[in-house]
Amino acid sequence: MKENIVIIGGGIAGMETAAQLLDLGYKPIIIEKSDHLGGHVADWNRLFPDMSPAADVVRSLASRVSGANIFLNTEISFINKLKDSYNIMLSNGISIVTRIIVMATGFALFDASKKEEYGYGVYDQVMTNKDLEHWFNTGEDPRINDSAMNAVGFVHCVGSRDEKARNTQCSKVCCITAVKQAIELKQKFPDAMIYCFYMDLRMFGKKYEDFYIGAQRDYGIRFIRGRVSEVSENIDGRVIVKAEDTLSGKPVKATLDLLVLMSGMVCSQDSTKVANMARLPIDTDGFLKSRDNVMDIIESPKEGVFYAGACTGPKTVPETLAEARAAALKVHLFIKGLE
Amino acid sequence: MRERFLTGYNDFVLPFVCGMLFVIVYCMVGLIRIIMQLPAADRKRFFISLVTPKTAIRNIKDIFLKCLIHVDLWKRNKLLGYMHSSIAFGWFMLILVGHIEVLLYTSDLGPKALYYPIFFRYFVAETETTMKGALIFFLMDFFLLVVLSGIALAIIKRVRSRLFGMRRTTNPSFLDLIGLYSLWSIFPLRLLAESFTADISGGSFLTKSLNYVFTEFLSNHANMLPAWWAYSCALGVFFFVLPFTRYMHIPTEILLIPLRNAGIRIVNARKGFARAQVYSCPSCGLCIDACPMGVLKGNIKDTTVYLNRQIRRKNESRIEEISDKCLLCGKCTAVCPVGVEGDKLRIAQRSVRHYNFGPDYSNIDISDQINGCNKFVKNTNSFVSSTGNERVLYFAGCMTALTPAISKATCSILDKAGTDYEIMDKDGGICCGRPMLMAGRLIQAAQLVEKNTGIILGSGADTLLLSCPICYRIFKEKYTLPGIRIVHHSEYFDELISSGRLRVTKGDVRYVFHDPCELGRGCGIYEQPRNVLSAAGEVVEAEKNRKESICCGGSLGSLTLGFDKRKAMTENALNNLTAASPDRIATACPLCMSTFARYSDRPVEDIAMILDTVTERPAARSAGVRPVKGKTDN
Amino acid sequence: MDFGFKLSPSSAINLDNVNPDKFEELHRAEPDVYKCMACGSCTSTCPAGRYSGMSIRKVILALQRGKEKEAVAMMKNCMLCGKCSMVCPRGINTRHLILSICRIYEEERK
Amino acid sequence: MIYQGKQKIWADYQKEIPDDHWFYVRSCIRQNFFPGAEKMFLEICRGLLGKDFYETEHHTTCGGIAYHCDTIPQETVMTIVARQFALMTEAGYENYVASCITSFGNYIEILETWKEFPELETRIRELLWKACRREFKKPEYVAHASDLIYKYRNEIAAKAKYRLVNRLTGEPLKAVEHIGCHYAKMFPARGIGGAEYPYVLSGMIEAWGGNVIDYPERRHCCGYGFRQYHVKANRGYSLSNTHKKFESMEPYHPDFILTNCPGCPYFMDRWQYVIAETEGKTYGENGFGIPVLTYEELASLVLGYDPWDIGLQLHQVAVEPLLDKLGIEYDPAAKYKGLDEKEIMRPELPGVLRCC
Repeated sequence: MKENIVIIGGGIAGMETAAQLLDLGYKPIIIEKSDHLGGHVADWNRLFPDMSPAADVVRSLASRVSGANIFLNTEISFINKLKDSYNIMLSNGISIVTRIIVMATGFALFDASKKEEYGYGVYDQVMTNKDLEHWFNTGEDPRINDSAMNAVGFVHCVGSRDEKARNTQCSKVCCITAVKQAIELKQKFPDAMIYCFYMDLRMFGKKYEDFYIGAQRDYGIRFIRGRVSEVSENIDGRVIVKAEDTLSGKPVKATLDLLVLMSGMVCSQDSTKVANMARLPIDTDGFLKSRDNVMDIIESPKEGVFYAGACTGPKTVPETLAEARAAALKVHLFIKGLE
Repeated sequence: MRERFLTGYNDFVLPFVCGMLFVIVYCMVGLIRIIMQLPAADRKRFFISLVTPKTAIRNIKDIFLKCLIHVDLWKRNKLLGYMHSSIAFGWFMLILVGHIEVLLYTSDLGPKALYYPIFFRYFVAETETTMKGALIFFLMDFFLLVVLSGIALAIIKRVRSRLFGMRRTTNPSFLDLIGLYSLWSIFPLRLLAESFTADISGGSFLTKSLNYVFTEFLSNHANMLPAWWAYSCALGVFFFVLPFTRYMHIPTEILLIPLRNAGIRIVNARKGFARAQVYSCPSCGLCIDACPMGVLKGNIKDTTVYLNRQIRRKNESRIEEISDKCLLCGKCTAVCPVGVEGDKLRIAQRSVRHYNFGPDYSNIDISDQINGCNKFVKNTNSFVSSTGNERVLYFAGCMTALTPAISKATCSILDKAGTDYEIMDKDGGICCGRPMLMAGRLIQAAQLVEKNTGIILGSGADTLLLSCPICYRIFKEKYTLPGIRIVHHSEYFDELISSGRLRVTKGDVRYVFHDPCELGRGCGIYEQPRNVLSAAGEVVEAEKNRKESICCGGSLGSLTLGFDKRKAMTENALNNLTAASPDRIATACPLCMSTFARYSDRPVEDIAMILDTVTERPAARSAGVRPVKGKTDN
Repeated sequence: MDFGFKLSPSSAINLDNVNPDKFEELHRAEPDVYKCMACGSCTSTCPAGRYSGMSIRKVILALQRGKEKEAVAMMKNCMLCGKCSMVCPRGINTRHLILSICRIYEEERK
Repeated sequence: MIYQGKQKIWADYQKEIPDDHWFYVRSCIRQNFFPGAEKMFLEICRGLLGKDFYETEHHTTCGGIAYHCDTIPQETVMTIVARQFALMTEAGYENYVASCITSFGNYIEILETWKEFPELETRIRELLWKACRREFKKPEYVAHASDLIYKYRNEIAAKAKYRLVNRLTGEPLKAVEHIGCHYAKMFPARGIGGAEYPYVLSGMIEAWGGNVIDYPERRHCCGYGFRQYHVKANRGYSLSNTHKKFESMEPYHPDFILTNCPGCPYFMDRWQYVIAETEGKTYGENGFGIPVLTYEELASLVLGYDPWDIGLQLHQVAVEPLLDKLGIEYDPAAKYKGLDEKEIMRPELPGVLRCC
């Protein structure tokens, strides 16, 4: 049990991998760049489709990894490949020699301001899915005025399925997240008209379609098939969105009190940086490349380097956790093989 | 106390007399109103029927058998039948014998005739003359006993309705309860009152015996008057509340029977015949158990008995809700002992609904349709097939378009039988109009009927073959197609088999046949599909079948029942069908088939599909004697 | 002054100007109307569509976009046969929906 | 509106524009619409700022309108453009500046196409040689004339006589800037400020003391649209688009509209008259219209040139209310006098739109 196991990333993928390895009797090391564990999930309020609190997920994972070596506020300065191991130099001056690295570097939210036409950071009443979750958590956001929320719009696929945003793949979770957030907003503002502007609705997961039906029937969320192409600001500060209602073949226009952009998932720059240090290949979608996208999604082409979670592509929370468990098992079998 | 024999009057008769007069006036006014509300032609027909000996005799027979003996209830459940006929017939006989008694023994009654027969025992002393009427005494006590036994059963029924073959009964309204309790109390009070005077006025085994047994109490004539007052009051209360309770059915049914026998139909949703039906409803609640929607408890208040109640109360929102929800399966009509037509009554309610606009099909051009199916006209010297020269036009119908296996099998059978046929709606047809009719939109339905009539008459066919009972019913009832025979495929196949035009090999599959509402109760076709099935295999029966068959739940009749609300009904109907463990479920309606197939644990097929699989293609005929039919080129 | 041309009306739908009251009334009568996901099954099976381009899918959409005239004109072809109810994957009671539309919306007065 | 957000975007879309030595090509139609504009551009650049601007009488149309109307094929327009480049090469210049937005877009599009398809460039060189025995070098830099005024905006501000401030109230004037569609919508990186929040005109207005207003339809086309206006049956559509823009900017009460395209100022100016006549509606104060200026005209005004010398009498919408706000002295009687002090023709006054 003297093998060092380095898990890069303290989001739910890294934490679940660590928790499983602790159960298997190992003492993994978690390296996290920020000052807290939980990654993106820690920023979220509730999770689809059962509206379970995200904080519960993070809290339970955190209690399970308390036995691991956790380095917060720590980045990786460089990685040297030794003969059959890696020397990882951390920003806090510690260096670790290990034969096993688990990449749990996750994803980054697409920077919505890159879609200039949506005016994120330019217009007062435009926010992202993450900003809205922050408001759900704290109740603080100048963009949400409790007394004037008559019409709200959600724009799906911001930075996803978009060659102009250099991200052609689907971010998978935004459709269901938009439906969830639309329902939550409708619960808070029952009189508001809520529109979802979508290209396709991809309700692939367990109970997602029921969630969508509920949003339509029980909450009266209006789904408009057509991508918002242009946003501008009114004289009173509200935003005007333009889209095509592709089902009727007519342009539509609506004045909204709030526009929420569903930022998609892209590979984080930090993830790419660490991958470059460890000489891991990048796939055509910009995420880390697996040995095989069907059979070995959690294994890198390099011996002893494993992947868990969204560093290989957009994933939901349960998918990430399942991969983390699988990665822990792979690590265990790898160590067994070394003995 | 003896002055009563002299004056022949006591104040206690007043409640009865008032009640009686009230009810008679009320009924007469009601009678005249209903008759005046009938369309003039119907009214004339009604009066003629009253004096036509045939219908007059039938009226009397029906009134006797239905109103007094309740034969329909006897057929359903002996105990239920006895309960009703004991009260109705027993009471009737009490009145009849009572009047005979009075007529025999008194003269110069004058206005006393109003109450004398009712309270006769109070006003007569035991004299030589009346002693001679021992038989009458006996009869009076006997029928009183009969009525009392009925009342006893009625009380038991309120607690244990299952003994009477009823799972659920109607929830009585407040006035119904008053009527019920006053009715129940009339006869025990009469027994009590007459027992007081039995030693003076005479009596028989019941009253006299009671007088002896309770001599201590009953011989005290001070108690007598309250008993007679109570008896009169019970009668008075009953008569006063009668018009506002379900007991209004007693007088109304006497009107309904001759109206029905005169062939009158519902025209106005609320007036005339519909009104007679509504007031004839005895609130017995037989329709509650019959209703297929009853599997969901929430629907119980939407049965016909409650519709009648709400129509009487003029509760428009409930009337609308109840009439729109119904599947129009017609089972309540089939089981109703008085003949309230729950389905037609509802269609009538739907027909008065206000719509801001309605469909209009005048722009539909049927010339294309006619050109698509008029080969019988185009090819006048069409070959005469070896099996006769019938020219069959096959109308598969909208629903069959969603179950193409039925139309395919039907065409295959027609080919095998060598029938010369043409398909009327191969590229999609015009709806038959029945769904529109069921929604109460009669003008639109008539327009559709007109369009289809044009196509059919233009086709040159002499037989119209239908797969769908929904179509079949409206074609039978509302279409005028001179010279064209309208057949459902079950009838037609039955004929093909019995005339030997199909060679059928009987298998050993056990089938149960589901009677589609529109085919069975709607058009009275019960045997033909069973004949077809028994040629193909063994036929077992569902627990409730034929007239009592349970709707599949998919009916187009209901306007408001959503898809999610129908599942329980379909499952209930399936449980009924599979009681005898059949291998397969057979039906003769595309809508029933697809509805059952959704939830069934065993295959569901149309009889056309079954018959096709067990029918051989005749080798000789297909050898080129005639061109192969049914190649529908699209 | 006549220049031989003038402002042409916009075909765009301005959702701000759509009065939702009638559609809300329709929603109360048939709550499932919101469930339509525009799959088009109803349109493809509709026997009236052959004669008129009737599409209950389009009607639902047009009513939500305030194009009542267009919707009512289409609705006038419906035969109420119920095939759309049969094929609707979302289980919408289209027949009741259609009758409710006939009741709530009005035909343009000529 | 978050101004810092826009600044962030503007910072991403800046160009390194050469300071001097330009080969200047005029627009086909501007000289007819507002002839003072191009004259003043050269006057300011050469005379006031002392820069080297060369132009040649051999320059022709770039073929842009025909190209966008689908009446000539791509090879033809490319060969025409190649000839212009040859003129530049022959004159010894490397920096090419176009007065017309469509030309600018056309040049950029052709250069980008050649970058992606070098074989096409080779073919065009052959075609040019066959046609007129000329050879060319691709320009080092292609700019639009407004890019240069943008570049010189602070020098102009330093020499300015007037600022874009309302003399009566002391408030900065409210300006609508309208960018020609072909400036940056095709290649956002080639326009100052990009396509969504262009800065080229905003920068001038800010530098000269005005305030830019941002109204919902700011991205919308002026309504010209070559295929729309040129076909009379489609002219109502052209008008409707302009109308849409005016309806959108109306609540902000702009003092003037600044443009950088040949067609836009013309249509936004003339259609105000047509809208007034057909709809009875005017958008300026007291029945006037909103004055529409080109950037050269505005630069000349702030620099103190006489409004009638720079051709402002050729505007349909009267500029006098704007001149009054700016505090510019002008002689109303001289409005319709030529440079030779003789009367030029006076236009008939319109019925609805107030012009004096």
